[in-house]
Amino acid sequence: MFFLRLLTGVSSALAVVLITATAWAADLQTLVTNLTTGGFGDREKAISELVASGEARAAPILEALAAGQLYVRKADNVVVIGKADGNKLALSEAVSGKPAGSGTEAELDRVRVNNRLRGVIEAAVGSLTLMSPDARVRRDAADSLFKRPDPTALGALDAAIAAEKDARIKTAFQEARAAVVLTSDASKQDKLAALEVVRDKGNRDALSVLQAAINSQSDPEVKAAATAAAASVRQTLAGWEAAQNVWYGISLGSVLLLAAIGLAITFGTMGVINMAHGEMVMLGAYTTFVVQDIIRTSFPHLFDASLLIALPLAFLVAGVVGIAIERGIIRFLYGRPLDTLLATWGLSLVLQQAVRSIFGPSNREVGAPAFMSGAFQLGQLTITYGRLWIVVFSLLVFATLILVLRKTPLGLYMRAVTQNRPMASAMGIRTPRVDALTFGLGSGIAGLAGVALSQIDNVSPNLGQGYIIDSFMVVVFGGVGNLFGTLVGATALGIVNKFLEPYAGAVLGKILVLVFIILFIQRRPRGLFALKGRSVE
Amino acid sequence: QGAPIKVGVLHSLSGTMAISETTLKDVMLMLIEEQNKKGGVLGRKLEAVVVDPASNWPLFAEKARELLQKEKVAAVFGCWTSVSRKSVLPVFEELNGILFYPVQYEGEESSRNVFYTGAAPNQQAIPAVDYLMNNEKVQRWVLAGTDYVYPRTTNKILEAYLKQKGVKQEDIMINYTPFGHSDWQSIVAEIKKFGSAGKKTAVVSTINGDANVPFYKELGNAGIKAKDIPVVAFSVGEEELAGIDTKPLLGHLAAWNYFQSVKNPSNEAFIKAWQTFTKNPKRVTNDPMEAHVIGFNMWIEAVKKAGTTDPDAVIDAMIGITVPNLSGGYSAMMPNHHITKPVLIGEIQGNGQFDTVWQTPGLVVAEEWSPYLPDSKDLIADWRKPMNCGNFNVVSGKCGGKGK
Amino acid sequence: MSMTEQRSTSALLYLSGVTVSFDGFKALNNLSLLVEPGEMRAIIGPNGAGKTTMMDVVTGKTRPDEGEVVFDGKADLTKLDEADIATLGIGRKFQKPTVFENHTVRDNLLLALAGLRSWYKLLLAAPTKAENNRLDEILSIIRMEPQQHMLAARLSHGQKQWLEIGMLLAQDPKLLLVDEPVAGMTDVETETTAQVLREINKTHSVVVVEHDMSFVRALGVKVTVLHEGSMLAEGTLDQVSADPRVVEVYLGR
Amino acid sequence: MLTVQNINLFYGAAQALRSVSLSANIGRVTCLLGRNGVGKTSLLRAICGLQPIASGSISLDGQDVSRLPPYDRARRGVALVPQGREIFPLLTVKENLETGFAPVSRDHKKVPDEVFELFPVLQSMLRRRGGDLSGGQQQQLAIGRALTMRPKLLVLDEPTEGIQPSVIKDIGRAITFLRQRGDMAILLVEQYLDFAHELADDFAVMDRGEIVMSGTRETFDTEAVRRHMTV
Amino acid sequence: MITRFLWQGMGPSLRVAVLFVLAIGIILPLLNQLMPASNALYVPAWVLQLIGKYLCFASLALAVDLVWGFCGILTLGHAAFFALGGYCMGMYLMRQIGSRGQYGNPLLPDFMVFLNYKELPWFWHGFDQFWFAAIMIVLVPSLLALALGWFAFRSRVTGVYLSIITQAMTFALMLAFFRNDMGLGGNNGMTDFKDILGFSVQSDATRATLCFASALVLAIFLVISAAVVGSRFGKALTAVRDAESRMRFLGYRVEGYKLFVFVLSAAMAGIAGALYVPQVGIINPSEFSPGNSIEAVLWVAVGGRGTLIGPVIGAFLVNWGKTYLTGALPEVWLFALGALFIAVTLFLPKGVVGLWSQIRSRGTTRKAKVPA
Ligand SMILES: Nc1ncnc2c1ncn2[C@@H]1O[C@H](COP(=O)(O)OP(=O)(O)OP(=O)(O)O)[C@@H](O)[C@H]1O
Ligand SMILES: Nc1ncnc2c1ncn2[C@@H]1O[C@H](COP(=O)(O)OP(=O)(O)OP(=O)(O)O)[C@@H](O)[C@H]1O
Ligand SMILES: [Mg+2]
Ligand SMILES: [Mg+2]
Repeated sequence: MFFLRLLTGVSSALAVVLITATAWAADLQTLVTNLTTGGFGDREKAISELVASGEARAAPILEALAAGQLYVRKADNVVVIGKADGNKLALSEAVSGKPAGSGTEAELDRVRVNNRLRGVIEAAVGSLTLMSPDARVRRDAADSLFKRPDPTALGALDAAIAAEKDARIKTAFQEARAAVVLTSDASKQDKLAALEVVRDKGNRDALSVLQAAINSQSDPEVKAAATAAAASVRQTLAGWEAAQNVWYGISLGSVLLLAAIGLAITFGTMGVINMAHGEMVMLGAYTTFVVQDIIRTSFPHLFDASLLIALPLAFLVAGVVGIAIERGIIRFLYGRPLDTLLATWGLSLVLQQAVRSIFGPSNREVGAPAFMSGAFQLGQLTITYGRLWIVVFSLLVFATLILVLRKTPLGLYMRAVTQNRPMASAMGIRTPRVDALTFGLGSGIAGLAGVALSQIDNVSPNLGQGYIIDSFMVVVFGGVGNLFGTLVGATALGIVNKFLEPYAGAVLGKILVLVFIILFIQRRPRGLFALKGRSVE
Repeated sequence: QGAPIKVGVLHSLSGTMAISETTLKDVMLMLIEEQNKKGGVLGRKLEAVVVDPASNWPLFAEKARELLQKEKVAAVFGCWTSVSRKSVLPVFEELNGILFYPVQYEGEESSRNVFYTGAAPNQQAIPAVDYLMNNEKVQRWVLAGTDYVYPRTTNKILEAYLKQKGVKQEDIMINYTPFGHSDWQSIVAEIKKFGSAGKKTAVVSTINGDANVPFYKELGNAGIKAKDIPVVAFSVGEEELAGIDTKPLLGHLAAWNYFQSVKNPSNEAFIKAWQTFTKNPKRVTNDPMEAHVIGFNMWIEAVKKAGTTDPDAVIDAMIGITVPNLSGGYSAMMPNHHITKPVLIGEIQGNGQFDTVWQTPGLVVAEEWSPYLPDSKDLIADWRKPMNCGNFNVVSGKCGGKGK
Repeated sequence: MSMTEQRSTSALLYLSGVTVSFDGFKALNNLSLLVEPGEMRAIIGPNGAGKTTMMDVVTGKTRPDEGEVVFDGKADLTKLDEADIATLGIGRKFQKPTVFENHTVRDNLLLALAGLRSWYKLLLAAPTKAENNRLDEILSIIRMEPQQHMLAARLSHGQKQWLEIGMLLAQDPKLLLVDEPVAGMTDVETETTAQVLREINKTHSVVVVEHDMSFVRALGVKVTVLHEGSMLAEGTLDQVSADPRVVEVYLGR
Repeated sequence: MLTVQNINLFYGAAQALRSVSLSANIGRVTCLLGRNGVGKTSLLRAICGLQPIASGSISLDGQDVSRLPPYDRARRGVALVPQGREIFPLLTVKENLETGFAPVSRDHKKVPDEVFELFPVLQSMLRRRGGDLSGGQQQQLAIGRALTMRPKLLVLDEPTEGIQPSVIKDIGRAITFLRQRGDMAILLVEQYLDFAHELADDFAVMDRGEIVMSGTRETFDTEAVRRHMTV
Repeated sequence: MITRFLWQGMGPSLRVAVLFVLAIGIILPLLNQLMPASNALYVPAWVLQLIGKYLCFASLALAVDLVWGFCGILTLGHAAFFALGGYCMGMYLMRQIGSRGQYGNPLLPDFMVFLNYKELPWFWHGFDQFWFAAIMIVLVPSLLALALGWFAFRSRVTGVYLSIITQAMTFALMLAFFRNDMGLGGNNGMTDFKDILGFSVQSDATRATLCFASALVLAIFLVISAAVVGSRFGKALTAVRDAESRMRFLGYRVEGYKLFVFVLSAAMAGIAGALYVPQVGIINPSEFSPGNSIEAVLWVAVGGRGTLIGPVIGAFLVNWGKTYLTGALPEVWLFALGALFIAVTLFLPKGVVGLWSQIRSRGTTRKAKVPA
């Protein structure tokens, strides 16, 4: 039975290809030329003609068109495909696929596409690549057909379903087929069956297909079934939404944590009201930029490792600057914590302006390495890799820091020095060195945060300003001098923020969070994890 | 050869706005230098007086006063954002100065002492929406903006416009975020959700300044592709894109009156001059820069025409002055003190540039008073004599709003 | 039971079953104590016995987990805050001298001086002759006239001790709680302090905590021995010194 | 071990020490006496490097240390039990003791047994925060902490203040023990005359920033001392 | 009684300061009004406006110093009180525009018209009357301070926790005022004022008067502050600053002290803000920005914390520096300002005012050492 279906499927697909190929072969040249003339509307028509031709060359040509790589050579009006090759473009003739030398953008006219055409091409290419030997390509084809169901693809889909061996891709094909059925003039039964398949897929795309079905179907029964299916999908999605909010909260929290954790040392532990903390974060971000810039120009193959290279460097740069600040300014101010506010504010102005003078006032580009781009699904939860890594990274930094402070002699001396500097000195602790190292550590960690934040925010001279207030809030909210407080405080604020945002809107949400902090501090005047005991009085 | 003519440059070089405005200061320095190479104007050299209002609005007013009263400049090129302009406006009116304002804004204003070389909403927002509606068949709209006056007004105008075009209320989502908003996860998710209603959806973004980079980064990461939900932005230009990896953003749109990628000799010359001036072969150009180029050239022409830098004479001479813009046409100063502009829709390319996908067939005249707002639809501005009025009510036939 | 109730009405300070614990550690364990009006009581006990904690409870710094603390037969001190309790007439000298470092010695005393406390009255208060006389008097008792215009920050440890005693005098409370007044004083000063306290006791009730036995002897009053948060013994110094348990945990051999 | 020669010390314009000279030797207890505010603490702080001196010299084992910071002096064997205890309030008792490891070599990074023998409370409170201890417990901790540094010169500023009598006796015994062990010099400030008398090998009495009397145990004249201690 | 109260804090140096401030406030406006523009002594109006602005900032700094320097509350939110006072004044000035706005609506300010308001929001009523606005200028900041202080001081929120609360407050207010829906002009705030008490804000005479008023207000604030800190209350206040809990054990209700000073200072800041707005011609939510509050603290620190003259000097110095440097060194002035802040902390630990006593004490030490 199965074999039979497979056989008929394959043969019918073959037949389609054969028939159309012979009928239209001669016209490929015309079809391709049609692609390059007229407005977007004409181009759309040309695309569907090209697809209908079933030409083997159709897929690469269309893909090149969608990617903006299809050109007309000005010199001889030949349609070519241009792939970047250093500063030039390596050309090949579109119709034959033969190499056609190289050229520059200036010698060529690009064939323009817009988003709508890209969608059309994607769907078209989808139906053409259903039989691709590459499993990823087949999957993508199914996905794009699902998102952009095209009734003409039904035959190809059936053939593909029959030929498919991978169970998961097969399901994807069947879902795509269901979506296609809903847009076609199939029978009521078929449509009702298709609705079930789509409903079982159960994600946002499915909802979108169902909504479209509700809008377009005329048969009341189908319409009702579609409405019911949409409602059920919506219900599942609503359940996931809370989980999604928690995740957003955690990821916002991790950003706050990263930004605040260095401050938890310089301010929380050392008591320096460090207004230049944000600038240390900024230095870390700019270090990342410089590293990437060097890599881009000199070692492009290392790009994916750029952040890993930047991390130790950012730590060093910010740490060394921090040590310089401590030695040059802060050390004269111990015992006068309020004066550190004034000095570090001045310092932050100087650092900002210095960066502005060196790197210019505008944003600098920091790219995402491959492992930090894109997203994956966890159930109906979309988790972006970038955010995931930031969460992981912030926890790592946090854990390391706790270890350093709790388990190493240096950590012990740091705490001793900040609690009673003269006495620590009398105990034989080299206070100047410990002070410098502590401030350097806090600054270095801020630098690390800068590397992470460069992935989600502007790399500009103002970067630090955007985080300084939040950082202070987090440290104080968590309880000054308590690292765990910083962790819990950051996460709590992140989650509260993300639960408020959908209801109150971003602006009001933020205001409410601030009011919440004010009220909370009334309840716990020394933060979330207050230090207790007699010594605190 | 008389004493040099002083030209004020009033752009923030520090603080939050420095990121955008510093470039404009540089452009002004370049233009003045070039003009001096050509021998200045009226046989006198030009001299730039640069001050730093530091992104601080009261300081804008103070510095404007300093420029006009202490430095006695002949004209001022400056401001970015309406609040800075509103802050200096009374000063310019009181001291009868001339201000060239180069940034797109929400309209609803026309002052005798200000020349608006940026776009009014109808020179940017409405054509963009038209494009999406006609070419991308968009049916559902997210109007996302920073919570301040420009986005509010623009969105209000757009909302009225869309409804007039038959879009239903439920197909419009409006969302505002605070300045410098940096965590876009929820909002991007919401956009995605709004977009899964089986209708083609687009985002019209009036998100301002720094907030754009994290927004686009989040869009890219969340996998929202332009072919699924295109975003058209009014405040994202080449400078902003210079800070983002644009590959994931391919196909998202912006509406401006100028793109660096526009191919014509005058633009190419300008880009070349700019990159030489800044000694940076990668330095990009953008729309507000072009506005300053136009404004500056118009002012030079007007001074020549008036034969003096006296403000009253120059203000009168300005109207009707036509200079080439960098998009390949000519822009003219209209009686409402706004200029005519082509509207270009561009798609973001992988190299951080825009590729023009559509362009208005001709030049668009600014509607400083929006026809889509009930209280301003009857108002017009015309600074020619005898009307000489920034808010003339055509119904009552009187100057001054309701004109009672 | 009825016995205690009856006495509670007459006692100036009445602690019953007071327990304070910190993370499970009981600093005070079911402590009961009575101080009669006009009485002076010495409290001794090993380090960590809970003497300072007891004072913390009475002055409102620490809230007991259990137990009653009544002042003057009516005021339930566990419900009041520090300022209320001080206003009722309980003054305290801290174990670690705490004075206002940025004020002169004289101003320290002025701030402690009984009388005006509310902000609006102080705003308009003019210095009176009586007050000045009282300050001079106290300064001479604590022998700090020469230093009266010195900032308190510049005093040595022992001088701060004296200043605190002076502040206590100025405050003129019904009940004085004095925590280790003679720590860091010379033998002669110790005697002087004992005299001063005895003098005060003529008109006030006093509770003194001290480890200096010669000082306690010089006071010549009833002694309570605390140990591990509860009362171990009570009686004259000779009586308690003879108690083998007291010798064991406190006096040593 | 320690030689102090003609040091002068000022707080702003006020002179707290006037040409003070003093020495302390290994295996001996030197006791410094004096009324409140005569400059005893100031002298000890100067020896430890916590207060700069205006002139004069301080030397350890013949080496001039007058300009060295406190931690370098600690590394040369000076340990201080300060007046007012100066415990690190947020460190646990154990950590407080461990701060004493800073100046010692690797194989000595262990709290000496005598600390816990002397002050058994500390053993039972290792995990409690220093700041939560009672006054007397803190004083004991401060002494224990100084011993952890394995000092060659132990400087004690009124170590019996606030300590219960039995422990005072223990401390006295401990000082005797340490003296007899003969590996350190002990400099003790004490107001408690009997205690001082029992322990001191050498003594010095201060008044108004000057040493007004000094000698050995044999010449210790209790009455003369007492006179200096009253006003 | 009141006069005795007012005179009790007046030391000789303060008397000089008050007279000096008054002199500025009288002489400069007079020179502007009486001298012809050609005369060398003529003071142009923009100078008056700058001086007026500095005077308002000095009042704000004094208010900050009162709570920070004398009461130990490091407030990072005083700009909020300043801005609230400013907004009250702004609302009054907006209502004075009447039908001279762009749209010519006699009742609604322009921004309301184009945001489609149909009627005046309730909280705008009354602001057409100066007396009402004047009351609000004092009342609104005071009430906010009272509410915040009441809760915070009773819950014994102190130190950085209190600082952060004040910062959160001003930050929240900033975000709220940025919202167009607040009915207060959103980001654009309020501008284009025409009249104050019937006089054109753009006339030199009005400017001269406003400058004088600012000086007068500062002088009054100086006298009041001196009276407060010079009284026994002031002694108690500094004691609260240094050892709050010890004061409680002496029977002082510390909350009352803090609350009084906090509210007094908020009212002062509000009045300063109200005078500031007509002189600079705009009020907008960025006045609430936390950075502004921090700056006010910096003025105090530069001038000298815990003195009364210090904040005045600090405010003048820093703001004059800003005015001068943003014009003279537009590209690098932040370096100069930043360096100033660092230098003051390092070399003048007690601020500029401390310089004087530093010099003096150096003199005395030298003298003291001579005979020795
Ligand atoms: N906040 C706290 N957390 C943990 N333990 C505490 C705390 N406060 C006090 N303790 C413990 O309670 C016990 C009693 O302390 P208290 O200060 O009352 O003793 P004391 O009798 O005054 O001793 P001393 O004579 O040494 O002054 C001590 O063991 C102390 O360590
Ligand atoms: N930080 C300081 N600033 C100014 N003067 C000080 C300072 N510390 C101490 N003094 C002064 O120096 C003198 C000596 O003080 P010191 O603390 O050395 O006395 P002491 O002998 O230890 O007294 P006590 O027995 O009370 O501890 C005192 O008169 C004191 O006023
Ligand atoms: Mg005690
Ligand atoms: Mg001493």
